[in-house]
Amino acid sequence: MAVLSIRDLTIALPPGADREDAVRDINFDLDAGEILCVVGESGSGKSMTANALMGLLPQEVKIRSGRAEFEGHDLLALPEAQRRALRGDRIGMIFQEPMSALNPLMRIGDQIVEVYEAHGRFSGAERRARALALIKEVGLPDPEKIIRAYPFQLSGGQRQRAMIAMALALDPAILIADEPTTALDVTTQAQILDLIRRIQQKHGTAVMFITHDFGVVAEIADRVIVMRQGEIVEAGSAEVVLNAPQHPYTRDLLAAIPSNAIPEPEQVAARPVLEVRELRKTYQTGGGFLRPAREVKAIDGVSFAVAKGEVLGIVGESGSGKSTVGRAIVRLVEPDSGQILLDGRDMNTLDPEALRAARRRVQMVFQDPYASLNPRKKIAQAITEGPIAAGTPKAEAEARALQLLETVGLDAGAADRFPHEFSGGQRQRIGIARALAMEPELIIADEAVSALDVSIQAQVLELLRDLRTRFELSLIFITHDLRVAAQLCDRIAVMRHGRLVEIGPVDAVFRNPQDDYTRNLLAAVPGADWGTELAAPG
Amino acid sequence: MTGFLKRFARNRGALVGLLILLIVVVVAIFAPIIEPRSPWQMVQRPFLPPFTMSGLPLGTDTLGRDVASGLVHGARVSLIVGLVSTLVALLIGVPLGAVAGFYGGWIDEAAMRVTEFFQTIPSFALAIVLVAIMEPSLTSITLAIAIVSWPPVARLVRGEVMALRHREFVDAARLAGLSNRRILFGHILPNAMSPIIVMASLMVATAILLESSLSFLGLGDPNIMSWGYMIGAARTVIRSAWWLSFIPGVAILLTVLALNLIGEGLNDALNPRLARKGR
Amino acid sequence: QEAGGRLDVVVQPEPPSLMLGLVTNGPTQLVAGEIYESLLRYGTDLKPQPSLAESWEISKDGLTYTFHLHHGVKWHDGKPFTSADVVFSADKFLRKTNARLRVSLAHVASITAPDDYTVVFKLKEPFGPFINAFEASTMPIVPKHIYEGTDYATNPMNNTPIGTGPFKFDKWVKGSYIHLVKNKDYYLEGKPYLDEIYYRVIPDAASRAVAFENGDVQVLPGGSIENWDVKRLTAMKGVCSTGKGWEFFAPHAFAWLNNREGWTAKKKFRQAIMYAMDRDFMKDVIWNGFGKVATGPISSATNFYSSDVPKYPHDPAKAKELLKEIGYDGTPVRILPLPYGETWQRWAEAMKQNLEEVGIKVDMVSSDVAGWNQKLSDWDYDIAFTYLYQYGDPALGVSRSYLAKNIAKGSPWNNVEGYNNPELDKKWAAAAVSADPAEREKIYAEIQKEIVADVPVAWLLELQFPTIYRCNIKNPVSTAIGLNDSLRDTWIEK
Amino acid sequence: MSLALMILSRIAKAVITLLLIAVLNFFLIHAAPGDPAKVMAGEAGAADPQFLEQLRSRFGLDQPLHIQFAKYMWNVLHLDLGMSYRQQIPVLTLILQRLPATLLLTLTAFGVSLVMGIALGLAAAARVGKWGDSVITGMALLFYATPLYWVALMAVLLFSVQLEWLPAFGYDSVGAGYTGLAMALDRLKHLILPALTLGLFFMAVYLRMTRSSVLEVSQMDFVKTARAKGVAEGTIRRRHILRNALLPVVTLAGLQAGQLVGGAVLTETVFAWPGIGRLMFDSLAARDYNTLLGVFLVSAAMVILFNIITDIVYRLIDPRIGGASR
Ligand SMILES: Nc1ncnc2c1ncn2[C@@H]1O[C@H](COP(=O)(O)OP(=O)(O)OP(=O)(O)O)[C@@H](O)[C@H]1O
Ligand SMILES: Nc1ncnc2c1ncn2[C@@H]1O[C@H](COP(=O)(O)OP(=O)(O)OP(=O)(O)O)[C@@H](O)[C@H]1O
Ligand SMILES: [Mg+2]
Ligand SMILES: [Mg+2]
Repeated sequence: MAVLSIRDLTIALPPGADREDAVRDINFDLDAGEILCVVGESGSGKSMTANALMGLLPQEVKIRSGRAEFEGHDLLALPEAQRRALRGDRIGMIFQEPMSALNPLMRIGDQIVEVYEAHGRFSGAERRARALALIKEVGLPDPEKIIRAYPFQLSGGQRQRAMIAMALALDPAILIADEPTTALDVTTQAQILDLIRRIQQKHGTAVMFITHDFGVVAEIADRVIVMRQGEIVEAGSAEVVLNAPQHPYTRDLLAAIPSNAIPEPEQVAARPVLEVRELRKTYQTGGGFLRPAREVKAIDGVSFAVAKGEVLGIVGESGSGKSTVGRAIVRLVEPDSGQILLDGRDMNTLDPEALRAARRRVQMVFQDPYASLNPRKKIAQAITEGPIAAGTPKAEAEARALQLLETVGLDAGAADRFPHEFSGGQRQRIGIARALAMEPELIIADEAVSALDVSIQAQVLELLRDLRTRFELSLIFITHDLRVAAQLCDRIAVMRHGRLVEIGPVDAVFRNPQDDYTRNLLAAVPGADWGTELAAPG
Repeated sequence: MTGFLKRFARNRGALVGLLILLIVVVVAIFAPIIEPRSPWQMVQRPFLPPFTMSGLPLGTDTLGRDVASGLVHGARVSLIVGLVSTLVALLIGVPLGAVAGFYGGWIDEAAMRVTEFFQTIPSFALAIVLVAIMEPSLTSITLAIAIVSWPPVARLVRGEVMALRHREFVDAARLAGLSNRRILFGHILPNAMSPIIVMASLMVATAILLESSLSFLGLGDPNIMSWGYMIGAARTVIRSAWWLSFIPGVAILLTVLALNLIGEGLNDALNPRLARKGR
Repeated sequence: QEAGGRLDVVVQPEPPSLMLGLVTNGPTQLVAGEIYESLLRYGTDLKPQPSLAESWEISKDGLTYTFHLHHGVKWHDGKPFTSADVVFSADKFLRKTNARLRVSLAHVASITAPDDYTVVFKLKEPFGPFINAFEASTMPIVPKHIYEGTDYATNPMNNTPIGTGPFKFDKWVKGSYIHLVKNKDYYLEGKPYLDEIYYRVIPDAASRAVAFENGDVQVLPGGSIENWDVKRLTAMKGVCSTGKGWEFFAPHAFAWLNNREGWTAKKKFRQAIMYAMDRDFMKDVIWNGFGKVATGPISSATNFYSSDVPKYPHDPAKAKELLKEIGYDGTPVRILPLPYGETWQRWAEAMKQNLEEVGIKVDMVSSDVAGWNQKLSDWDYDIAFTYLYQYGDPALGVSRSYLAKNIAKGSPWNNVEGYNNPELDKKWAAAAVSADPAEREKIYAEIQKEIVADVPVAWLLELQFPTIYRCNIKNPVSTAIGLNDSLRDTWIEK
Repeated sequence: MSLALMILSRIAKAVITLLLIAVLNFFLIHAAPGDPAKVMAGEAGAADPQFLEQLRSRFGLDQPLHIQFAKYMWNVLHLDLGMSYRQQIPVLTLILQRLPATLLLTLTAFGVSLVMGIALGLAAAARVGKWGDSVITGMALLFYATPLYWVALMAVLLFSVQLEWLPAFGYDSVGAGYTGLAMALDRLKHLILPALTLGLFFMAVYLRMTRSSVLEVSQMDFVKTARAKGVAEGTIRRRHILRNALLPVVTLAGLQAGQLVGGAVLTETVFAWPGIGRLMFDSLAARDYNTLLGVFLVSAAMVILFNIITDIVYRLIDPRIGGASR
C-alpha cells in the first residue's frame, strides 16, 4: 500500500541553470514499511525531489506541475502552515552533511526537544525524557551527557545518529534520507545503515533513501529508482535492478563499479624505492594556554617498503593515519621520529635545497581534485610550474605538459583552461599529469578516486594501471574503498589508530585476514555479500 | 574573468558606484583643465549663493573663492589621500599579515603583538597625534591614515593565509619544489585577493572621511584644497551659508557611497555562492 | 539696578588654572578676574580708578607711589586683607611668578607697608608706565596667609582660589563649567548684583554661537565665536554688543618678518609685502569690518599713538616694482598662520593670495599652538602671524618687540623678528624712563615715523573683539580690560 | 580552559601590551614639536627665560629624556600617571573626572548602534531584494558615508535650533540642580544627539554586517534541518539564524567598541561633551604629556577591556570557543 504517491512531478529550475527542469514528469510510489532507494548520477534531481516533498525547495526553484498524495492530501498543494505541521511530525528528513546539519550553538537535547516544541507535543519534563529515550534508541553512548553536548563535541557518526533521532522523534510515517552516509567512513556508514534499517523495521516507517552508492543500495534497498537527467529511467525491486538492469544507463552504472574479483598481482622487482622505518607522528590538538593538549598518535611506529614498480595500497577507516603517512613521506608533515629512506637516503636529514630535489622524485596526487589545484592558475601553469622550478626550460616543459595531458586522456586545449572549467574526473587526471610531469619514481595517490562517480572512477583506475606499466612507477595508493584497493594493488597495508595492523599481498589480506580489525573492515563494506564475495569464506 | 564582470555588471548599485567614481576620477585628473583657476584665488565677493552668477555656478566661499573650483581641485586631494593611504596600508598590512599567517610561530606572535599595539590605541586619536607630530601636510596625513588603517588588513590577510596555507594546492606547489616566497606570493595571496580588494574599497572611503575629520580639527594641509578643508572652513558659517559645507559634504558622501557600492558589488561578484543564489 | 540672577558666560579654551598669580592666560583672567583684585582698575580711557586702593599719590619726581587701601576688606576665607598681603604679593610672590610684572619691578627699589592700610612703592628711576602695572592680571593680590613659605606652584589651595573679589570660587567641573558665587562679604555695599556666574566650556566655535542663540549663555566674550557669526548674532533681536573693554590690551595684529635671513631680511622686500597686502579687504571680509588697519607699532587705542607715519596702501604695482628692484628670484617664503581658529587661517590664506598676486611664492606651514610657539622661539619661519597686547603703554607692550636686547631664542614674545636698530633702542629707553608725558609723546612720535619706514614687522590690524551679550545684561563691560575685570557692576534686568 | 583562567591570562597579556604602549607613546609624544612650558608661556602672553625655566623644572622637563622616561615608567608601574602639567592635578583624577562622560556616551552609542544595527539588519535581510531592503540598506550607506561632524552639526541645527526639542550641547543642564529622575531625564535629553551622531556610523556598519551574515546563515544546512523539523519561521529566525549570525557581528563590535572611544573626539568637540576624547585633544594641543599619555593608556585599557568582554560574550554565545589562542 502506498503511503506516498507522486504523480507527474515537474520541478522548474531558474533560468541559467544546467537544464530547464530539475525533474520532469516523474511518477513513483513509496509503500508503507519499505526502503526505497533513489540512485543516479550527481545532479540528476534526487535532492530536488526530496526537497519538493518536504516543501523545502530553494526560493528560485518552483514546482511546475504534479501531485504528491500523502494521507489524503496533495503535499505539493498544501498551504505552508499545514506543510509545516506535517514536517517533522508525519515526515522526517535526514541530510547528507552531519557536520553542518546541526545548529552549532544549540545543545543536542534542545535540538531534539525543539521538534516536540514545534508541534506542541508533551510537557517540558516529558519532552526531555523522550529525547533521552530517543538518544538511547539511536545508540548514542552516555545519553545524559549527549543531551547536554554541543554538536562540535560529537563525531560525524554520532551527529548523524542525533539527526536520525530528531527525524524519528514523532514517529513519522515517512523518513526521507538524502545521502545520509556519504560523508562517513565505511565502518560508521555500516553502523548508520544498520540503525536506519533497525528503526525502520521497528516502527514500520517508509524510507526514501537517496544515494549514489550501489553498495549501499545492495545493503538496504527493498526497491530502487534510478534517475538520470531529471527522469526516472528504471524502477523495480532491488533484486531486479541490481542483478538484471534493463536500462542501458543502469547497466553502465553497474558496470563501472569495481568488481570484487581480485586480479593476479604483477611480478615486481625486489629493489625497494622507498623504505619507511619506525615512523611516528603525534598531534597535539585542542590544547591552549594553560590547558592540557589532547594527543593523537596519527602514526605510531609504521614501517614498510615499496619496491620499484609496485603498487602498495594503504587502507583503513577514517582517521587511521593513512594520509598522514603519505604526507610524512614527502615531509608535508614533519614526522617526530623514524626514517624515510629514498634510495637509501634519509629524507629527514636533508637540508631545504636537497629536500626540494628529493621531493621531485616522490610526487603526490591529492585526495580532493578541487582543492589541490590553484583556482587562479591555468592548467598549463599548474603542470609546468614544478619542472620549471627544477630548471627545465619553459618551452620544453610546456611541450611535455601537452604530451602528458594527452597521456591522461585530455586534449591539448585543456592546457589553456582554469580548473573550474573541468569536471571532477578531469581534474583528478590533471592532478596525475602534474605529478607525472616531475618524472617521479614514486607517486603517492591519496584517495585519488574516492570523490569520483563510479564511471569516472573506473577511467582513472584504468589510467593508473596503464601508467604504472608504462613508466615502471611505484605507487602508494591510499583509500578507504576496499574494492578499489583490491583492483589496483599488489600489496595491501591496513592501518588502524596509526598502526600498521596488517600488510601483505592483496589476496592474502583480503581472503585470509589475520587481524580482527581487517575482518571488521571487510565486513563493513556495504553490499559485501552482493555480487562476488570479497571477504572470502575462511 | 568574464563571468566576474558579468556578475559585477548585474549589480546595478555597483555600476552606479563605478560611474560616480569614474566621474570623480576624471574630474580629479583633469582638474587644472576643467578649472584652470587656482581654487585659492579670490574672485568675487564672498558668500555668493550657488546659481546666482554665471561663471560661478556654485557661488563663492567666505573669502570670495570659487566653490566649484575648490570642489574640482579638492577631488584630487581626497582621492589621493584615499588611494595612497589605502595603498600604503595594503603595502604594510598585506606582507605583514601574509608572513605572519604563512610562517606562524614566533613570527606570527611578534607580528600580531605589533598589530595589536596599533589596534589598541583608538585609531582616530592615533591619527591626530601622528599628524600633530609630523605637522599637517598631505604626506603626513596620508601616512598617518595609512598607519592607523593597516592593522585590520594585516589581520584579514593573516586569517586568509592561515586558512589557505594548509590547502592542498599549496601542498602541491610545495611538492613541485617551489620556494616559500613563490608559494606565498604566487599561490596563496592571489587566492586571498577578493576579501582584500573588498576591504580596500571600503578603506578608501574611510580614509577620505578621516582626512576630512582631521581637517575639521584643524589638522589639514593648508596648502592644498580638499573637500575636508572646504567643510571645515565652512562649518563656522554653517548658519549663514549652509551650502558652503553642504556642497563638499555631498561630494564626500557621493564618493564614499560610490566606493561602498563598488565594494559591495565586488563582494557579491567575487563570492560565487552569493552570485549563484542571486541574493 | 536689580540684584540677583545668574549669568552664563562662555570661556574658551578651558583655563588651566584659576590661580591668577601663577597663570595669566586669557581664560584664566576672564574667570579669575572675579576672584582676585589688584590695587587699581582702569577706565576705558585708561585712567586709573580705585579698586583695593581707595586712593593713591605719586610724588612729583615720579619715584614714590603711595596707595591707601580699603578698610574692612576680607579674603574669601574670612581673614582680613592688609597691606602685608600687597607687599607679599608684589615683592615675593609675583616677582617669582609673573614675567610681565618683573618688567616693571625692575625699576622698583623697595615696597613697604608703613601701616596695615598703606603701601609704598619706591622706584630707582622714573618709569612712565608704572601706574599701569596695578591691573588685576599684572598684579593680582594673593593671600599671604595661604602662600607664605609654601611652594607657590604646588600649593593645594591653587585649586580653590581665595581672593578678595566680588565672586567666590564654588565648583569646577572639568571640561564642562566653572561656578562662581556671590561674595556676600564684599566690601562695596550692595555689590555685586549677580548671585552666581557659570563659565561654560564649549570647545567648538559653531556650538558656542548656538549656545548663545539658544540662551544657554548670555555673554560671549570677544573672540569666542568666529567673526562671521558676530555679524549674524548682533543682528538678532535683543542682542547687544560692545567693542569696549579692550583698551588696555589693544590687541595689535601683525606678522613677524624674519629680519635675519632670506628675502624677508631685505627692507624693500618687507615693504613690498606691505604694499601687496589688501588690508582693507582683510578687515572687511575676514574680520567682518571689525577693527582698524594698523598704521604702525602703536595702537591708536594706546597712549602716545601717532598717525604721522609713512603709509602703505594696497598697491600691487608698487610691490612688484620693489621686488624687481631687489631681483626677487621666486624663492618661496613660508607663512606660519596663528593656529587660533578659522579666522586666522583665512587671514593667512588671504595674505598668501595677496603675495602671490605680486609674484611672491608662498608655502603655508601648518602647526598647532605648540608647534607655532616652537617655530617662533626657534626663529624657524619667514612670515608669522601674531598679535600682542599693548598694556596701555608702549613701554610695556610695544617696545619689547623691537629692542635689540630682546633678541633671544626661546620666547615668542620678545624681538622675534630680529630687528636691530641701536638708534631707536636709545629712544625707546629714553621714552620709557621719562616722567614727562609731553616729552614721551614727542619721542614716541619720532620712533613711530622711523620704524614704520623700516617695516621690521608687517602691521596688520588693530583688532576688535566685540563682546556680545543679551541686552538685558546691563554693564557687562565697564573697564579697559572688559570682562577680564570683575562683573561687580553687572546686573540683569528682569 | 575556564572562563576565569581565560580572563586572567588576557589581563596578564593586557598588562604587557599596556606597558608597551606606555613606552612607545612616551617617545611618540615627545617627538612632537613644542613643549608644555612653551605652550603655557605662550598663553600667558608674556614670558622671560626665568619663567620658562621655572615651568620646566617644575614639570621635570629640564631633565634628560631618558631620566624622564625612567621616572614615568616607574610611576606607571606604581599606577601613578603623574601630574597634569597644565592643570596641576593628578592625571588620574583628571581622567576619572571625565571618564564617566565618555563611558556614558560611548556605551550608549555602542548599545544603540548595536541594537538598532542588528534590528535593522534583520529587517533588511527579511525583505531581501524587496524595496524595504533597499530603503534600509540605502539609509545605512548614507549614514556610513556622511562625515560624522557634519551629521552632528546638522542634527544640532535641526533638533535644537529649529525645533528646540533637545539641548544643543553639554552633559547636563548646568546649575539646574536636578536630582533623581529629573536628573536622569535631563542627562538623557543631553545624551540623545551626541549618542545618535556617534552611533549612526557604527549602526550602519552593524546593519550591513548583520544583514549579510543573516543571509549567509539562512543558507546553512542546519536552517534547513530546522525547517524539516517543522519549526515555525519566526522561531527559526530567532533561535537558529540570529544567534549564529550574531557571531561575526559580535567580533566586529568588539573591535570597534574601542574605536568608538577615539571617534568620540569629534562628537565631544561639537557637543561640548566633557569626556576624555576632548581631554586628549586639548592635552595634545597643550603638549600636556602626562595627561596625554594617561588618556592613551586609559583608552587602550578600555579597548582591551572591550575586547575581553567581546571574548566573554563570544564564549557565551558560541560553545565551540574553548581556547584563548585564537
Ligand atoms: N538553487 C539552484 N538553482 C539552480 N539550479 C539548481 C539549484 N539547486 C540545484 N540545481 C540544479 O538542479 C539539478 C538537480 O539537482 P539535485 O540537487 O536534485 O541533484 P542530486 O541528484 O541531488 O545530485 P547530487 O547527487 O550531486 O546531490 C542540477 O542540475 C542542479 O545543478
Ligand atoms: N594537522 C593535524 N592536527 C591535529 N590532528 C591531526 C592533524 N591532521 C590529522 N590529524 C589527526 O590524525 C589522525 C590521522 O589523520 P589522517 O588524516 O592521517 O587520517 P586518514 O586515515 O587519512 O583519514 P581519512 O580517511 O578520513 O582521510 C586523525 O585522528 C586526525 O584527526
Ligand atoms: Mg543531492
Ligand atoms: Mg586522508
